[in-house]
Amino acid sequence: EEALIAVAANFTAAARDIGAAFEAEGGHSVTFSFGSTGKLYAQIAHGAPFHAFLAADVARPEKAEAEGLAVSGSRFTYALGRLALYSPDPDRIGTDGAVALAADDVDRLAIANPVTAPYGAAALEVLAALDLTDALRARLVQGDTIMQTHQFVVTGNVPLGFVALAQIVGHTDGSRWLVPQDLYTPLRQDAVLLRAGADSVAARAFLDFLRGPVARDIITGYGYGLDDDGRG
Amino acid sequence: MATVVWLTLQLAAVVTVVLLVVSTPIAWWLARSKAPWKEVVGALVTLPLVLPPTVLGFYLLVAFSPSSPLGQAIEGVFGQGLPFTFEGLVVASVLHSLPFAVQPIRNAFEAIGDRPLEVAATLRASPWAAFWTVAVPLARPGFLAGAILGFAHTMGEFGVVLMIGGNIPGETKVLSIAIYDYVETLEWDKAHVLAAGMLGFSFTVLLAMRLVERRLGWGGQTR
Amino acid sequence: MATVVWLTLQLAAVVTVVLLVVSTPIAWWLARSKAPWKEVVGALVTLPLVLPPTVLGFYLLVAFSPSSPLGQAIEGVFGQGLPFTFEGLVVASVLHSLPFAVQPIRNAFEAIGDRPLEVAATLRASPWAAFWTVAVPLARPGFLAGAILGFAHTMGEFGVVLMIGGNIPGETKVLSIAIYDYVETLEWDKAHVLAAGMLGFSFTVLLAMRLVERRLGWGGQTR
Amino acid sequence: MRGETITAAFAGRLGTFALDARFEVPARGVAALFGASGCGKTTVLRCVAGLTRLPGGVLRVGRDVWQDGPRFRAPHRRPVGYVFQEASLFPHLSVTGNLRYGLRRARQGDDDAAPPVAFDEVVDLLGLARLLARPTAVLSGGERQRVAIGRALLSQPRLLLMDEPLAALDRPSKDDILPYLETLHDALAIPVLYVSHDIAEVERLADTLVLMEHGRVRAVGPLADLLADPALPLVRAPEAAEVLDAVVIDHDPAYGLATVAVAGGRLVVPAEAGTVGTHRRLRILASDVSLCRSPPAAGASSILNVLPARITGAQPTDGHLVTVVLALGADGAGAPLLARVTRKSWDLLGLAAGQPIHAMVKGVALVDRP
Amino acid sequence: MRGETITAAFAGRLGTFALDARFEVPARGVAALFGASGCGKTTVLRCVAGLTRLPGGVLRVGRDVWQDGPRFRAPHRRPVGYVFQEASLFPHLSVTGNLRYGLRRARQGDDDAAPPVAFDEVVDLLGLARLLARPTAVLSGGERQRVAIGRALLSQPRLLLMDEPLAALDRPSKDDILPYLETLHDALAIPVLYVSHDIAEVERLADTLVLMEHGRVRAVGPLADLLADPALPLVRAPEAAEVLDAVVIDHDPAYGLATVAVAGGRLVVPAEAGTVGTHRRLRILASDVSLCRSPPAAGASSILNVLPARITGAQPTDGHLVTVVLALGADGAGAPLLARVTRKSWDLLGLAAGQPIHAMVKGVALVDRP
Ligand SMILES: Nc1ncnc2c1ncn2[C@@H]1O[C@H](COP(=O)(O)OP(=O)(O)OP(=O)(O)O)[C@@H](O)[C@H]1O
Ligand SMILES: Nc1ncnc2c1ncn2[C@@H]1O[C@H](COP(=O)(O)OP(=O)(O)OP(=O)(O)O)[C@@H](O)[C@H]1O
Ligand code: MOO
Ligand SMILES: [Mg+2]
Ligand SMILES: [Mg+2]
Repeated sequence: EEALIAVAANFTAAARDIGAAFEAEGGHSVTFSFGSTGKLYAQIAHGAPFHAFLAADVARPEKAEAEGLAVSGSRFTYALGRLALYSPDPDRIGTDGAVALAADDVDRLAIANPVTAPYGAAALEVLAALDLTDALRARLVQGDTIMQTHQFVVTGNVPLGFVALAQIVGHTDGSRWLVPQDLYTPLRQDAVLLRAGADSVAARAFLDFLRGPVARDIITGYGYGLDDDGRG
Repeated sequence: MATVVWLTLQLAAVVTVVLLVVSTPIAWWLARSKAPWKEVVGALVTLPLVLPPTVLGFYLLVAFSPSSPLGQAIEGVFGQGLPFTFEGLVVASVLHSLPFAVQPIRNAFEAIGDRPLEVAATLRASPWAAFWTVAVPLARPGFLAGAILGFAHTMGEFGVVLMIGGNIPGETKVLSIAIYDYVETLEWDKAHVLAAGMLGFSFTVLLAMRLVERRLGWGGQTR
Repeated sequence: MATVVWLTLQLAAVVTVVLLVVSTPIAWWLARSKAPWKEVVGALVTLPLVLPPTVLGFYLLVAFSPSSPLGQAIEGVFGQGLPFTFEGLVVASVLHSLPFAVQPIRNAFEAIGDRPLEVAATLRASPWAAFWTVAVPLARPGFLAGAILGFAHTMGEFGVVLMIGGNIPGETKVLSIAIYDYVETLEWDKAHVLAAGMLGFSFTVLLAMRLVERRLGWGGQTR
Repeated sequence: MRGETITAAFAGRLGTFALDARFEVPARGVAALFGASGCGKTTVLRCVAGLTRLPGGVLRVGRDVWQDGPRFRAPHRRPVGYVFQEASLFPHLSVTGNLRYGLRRARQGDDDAAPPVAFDEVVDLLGLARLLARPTAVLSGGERQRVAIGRALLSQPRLLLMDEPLAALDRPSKDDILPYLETLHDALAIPVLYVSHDIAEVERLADTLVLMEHGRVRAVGPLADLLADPALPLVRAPEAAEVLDAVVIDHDPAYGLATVAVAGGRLVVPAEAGTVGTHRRLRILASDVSLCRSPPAAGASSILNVLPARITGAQPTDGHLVTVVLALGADGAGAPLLARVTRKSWDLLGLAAGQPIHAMVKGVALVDRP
Repeated sequence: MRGETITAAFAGRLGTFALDARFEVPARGVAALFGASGCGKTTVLRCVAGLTRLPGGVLRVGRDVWQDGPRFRAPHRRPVGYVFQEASLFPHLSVTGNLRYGLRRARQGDDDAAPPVAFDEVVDLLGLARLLARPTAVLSGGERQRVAIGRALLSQPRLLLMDEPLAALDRPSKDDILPYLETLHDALAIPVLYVSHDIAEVERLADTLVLMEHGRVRAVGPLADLLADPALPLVRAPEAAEVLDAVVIDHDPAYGLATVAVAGGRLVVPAEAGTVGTHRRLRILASDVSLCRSPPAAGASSILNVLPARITGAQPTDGHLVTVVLALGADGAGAPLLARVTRKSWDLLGLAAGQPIHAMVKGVALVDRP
């Protein structure tokens, strides 16, 4: 049996690995549809045939549950996003990212669109916590997704940017600062079983697998945190 | 990946054909009608282009969703809804690319003028026959331009497709989305390869369209 | 929101104008040249349309980045780079919408035929003068179609704009992105209002373009 | 359609041009529309073909009503063959494609019968054989026009509308095509509405003349009557002429000369053999007719035709010329004839209306074909 | 450009058509290109205007080289006025716009001097006044053609190329326009290359004839010489005629008749007053000339002109006619003249080459304007 899972774009790479491991276990296959959380939600609300939804935030799975689009009680946090400050320049960021942020030559700073992307909102919280909001507001460049934000930085168009740790975890180039978790609200990413998947054995099996140890290794391997007090 | 490529080709081909079929009567009416409000229709036909593709896709999604009257009607007639199906992609892409085909075809019809159709009428061709034997052949450059723009736009645009199609591999995941995914997941090498392949292929198709048209063409202008 | 609307209008207007200016010589060359490889150029000009807008935006970002030779050259000449500036938006949008203008203008130039230009030459008009006094006025329907498509597409398309512009409020954040944001954040009511406003405005502009053209027009066909 | 007529009444405005053309011509033979540039000839043809629709217009062709009040037969249902003033070939079709376009449709009606106007015959007559495969864009002006004529003929029309069809043609081509048009309307009984600025062409071809002026019909009637009507401007034209109906009564094969009888006299004219007993059309230019009081002695002049006649009227022309209207026969009961003489001769010879006179006719020719 | 010439040599292929036209004509007066449809006349004009470029072509106009080997003067640098075979008006401009298009550019050169061809004059002559504001789409065929002529004239050309400019015009319009064209080339010394299928037009206007056949020049020379050349097909044409240079030596105001002298004789022709001493062109149709052994008694005929001549040749024409080439004067030393008689008359009168004869000329006319 086949499970059709809608996955927030930032989780693309991890989801592929998890899917491969899940299928290797035998029994079921899984197909992913990647997109931004907002787009996926709009589709789910209008009859998309997805069995489960791996969002990039808590709000939309919650809303799906509340509106009867999802099987109530199936929601859980599958990953915690980790924010990182990144520069392709190996020397730009030292041990304290705040110093790099306060430097005079930061003519631009890339963040994700705080309205649509949770990572963007988190980045703003960090700036506020470091008291750099006023200094940097005029220099912010917004990527629509956290992926675009990353591209702004790696293509050299922007010297510094707040990206997801998942995006740079495998790379050793440039310099980075893992933003302390106390500077922003945790980036909970919730998954939920959708109404269309209520009777899908494969979808339930995949969600179970997602909570299992193999998947958790993969998730942490991509730099995500785990919700230790989660219901998983 | 093979299915993605195949799906993309199917989509581009089907959309281009449907686009020409749908645009032709609209363009003809816009070119020939004397109705004072025809420009209103002309502007309306262009509007799908004004909305951001994702937004257009969103509204199509709303319109076609099983809970909407239109969606229910479609499901009643065809036994399945449009969203998240290949047919849905075709409908949405056609709608979105409509102005690209209607404009050049309309212009081509207008450029013909009245005379060839008058001649056809005096030679006993019904309006229907004159349309097929005179207007359409003479408007060929317009059809070509419409086909070129429609094809290229369908290859590349994925906002609408992503929204209405749901990016489901083997069913609605097309090449443009695949490249996009690779770019987004930093697999740039793969993105480059795919993009180059897509450009190369499209280039070949576009060039072939032109050259075939030239071959068929009636060789140049009046002296 | 006012700045977003204003920026969008500016962008659409500037892009439409620049598009016509840039497309005209290309379309003219494609229409008139006898070079056998001109269709290669014709197909190349269409290619920007084939890439997904975001992907095209990504490649433009790479090409214009301060670390690329092109980006350095631009920065050297103009004192600033293109990405994340209004100018950058214009360049990217023009590039992306180029085929929409080139195709209809080229078709219109081709539809003129040789005769009017020959007549102009025998009346002592230099090729340059003939171009302006004969070819351009006679190709007006093509310019109109190009302007309509270019304008509408610039209003709506934001993949490229988003990528090269960085969505900076007051500088590169346009209406289409705003609507998109509302859709993504489930603020559908606001999206509806904005979309309706944008459609209404664009409808008015598109209709006005047509009607103005009609007014200027030379009223109908030869008998 | 013997005895039937084409009745037309078109009135209305086109921009600043006011048309008010009413005429009735036999639905047989050639009716020529003649008049100055811009007088509305093309507009009338377009109305007849149904391409221009003036409300309130009336058009009856034989027993068929093509337009009357709300009735309006669509252009493609009118079996006309229209040769437009500009050739208007289909640019996307070859010469063959253009020629066959109407033929194909005409055949659809009755596909077993061979069409009365055959493809090969038309191609041959119009000299189109070596042009057939060409695109129309490279044709010369005359070639284009011949293709347009062929296309109209091949559509098997039951009414031909021809708007200066021979204007771009050289004389030999005209001389080939004109007789063929005559055959068409004689043998196939296809009536023709024919626009031409060339009065010689009209005199050769037309049976009926519709004289137009500023959007109105100034006069309509049999060609011979209008040509000799002193009230009309035709008699004052430099190339004024009269046409006469002649019966061939004898033929001299040695010299290729026929003796023909017209009302009020006999003439000797060059003619083909084997036409004795047939009706032919003679055209005699006013400038080819001189007058003398008594006939010259036989054998003294190369002028073979000297006819007694009576002067019925005269029109001063151009200040120093006089166009004299004659009636043939010593009694003046025969056909009309025009003579153009200088005012000096008029005075020298002491000519006046009512007088008997001899018309010396130089350069008379049969203008139709046997 | 007195004494200068236009030298042209164009050879090459256009599709299946092979052009090899070489000719030299005076760079003054009117040179007519005459020949059957499709013989290459339009192609030659296009080569002269520079619109068609045949490699290896040569074109010299007076002292200027317009084409020779690698030298090729661009079309817009050639001061030609081209009236195309199809009117080819600019559809986006009104009639005024079309007329002023070339005028504006011609003026740019020397803007203080009034242009030799004035706007109002041309508008007046061509009867365009009430058309000025119209879009060109609604013009009639003749109106279109007149606008095209006006447009070409107003571009102040130094060489006029006219491709059947009068084909769509009625006779009165032609009669208005032709004299004006004569003024142009006389007064302004603008040479004209003129294509026409109407030999009468050519005989009236042309000084030089370029006779074309199948893409080649069959003969080129002064009009009068070629018209009477028995080796050329012109003498056999139904409307064969000769033109003569005449000096007006007397004028009778009472009858509006002038006595003119041609080489070898005198004629009386209708003419305007006040032209004594001027050179005029006479055109005499072969069919207007009859022959007699002895002149008729004075006062017995309306024919005013009887001239002694000698038969220099004869061409059987059409089986039963003979075109007789005469030389005027009792000694046969004067200008050539053509007479068309039936073979019967030829035999009856016992005519033969070398014989003295009297030519009775009916219908002679001055074809140029004073
Ligand atoms: N739609 C129109 N609007 C304004 N004027 C028009 C229109 N159609 C025709 N005319 C005018 O009507 C007059 C008659 O035109 P028409 O073409 O019938 O003339 P015609 O007799 O065929 O002349 P020609 O011999 O020059 O072809 C012309 O003066 C023309 O300009
Ligand atoms: N580009 C071309 N390709 C093939 N044939 C051509 C081309 N151009 C001209 N011709 C042919 O060359 C011949 C001469 O054409 P042209 O137009 O010079 O004739 P013309 O003497 O002006 O005839 P008309 O009196 O009919 O206008 C025609 O048979 C024409 O079809
Ligand atoms: O993964 Mo997201 O929803 O594109 O930030
Ligand atoms: Mg007309
Ligand atoms: Mg020609």
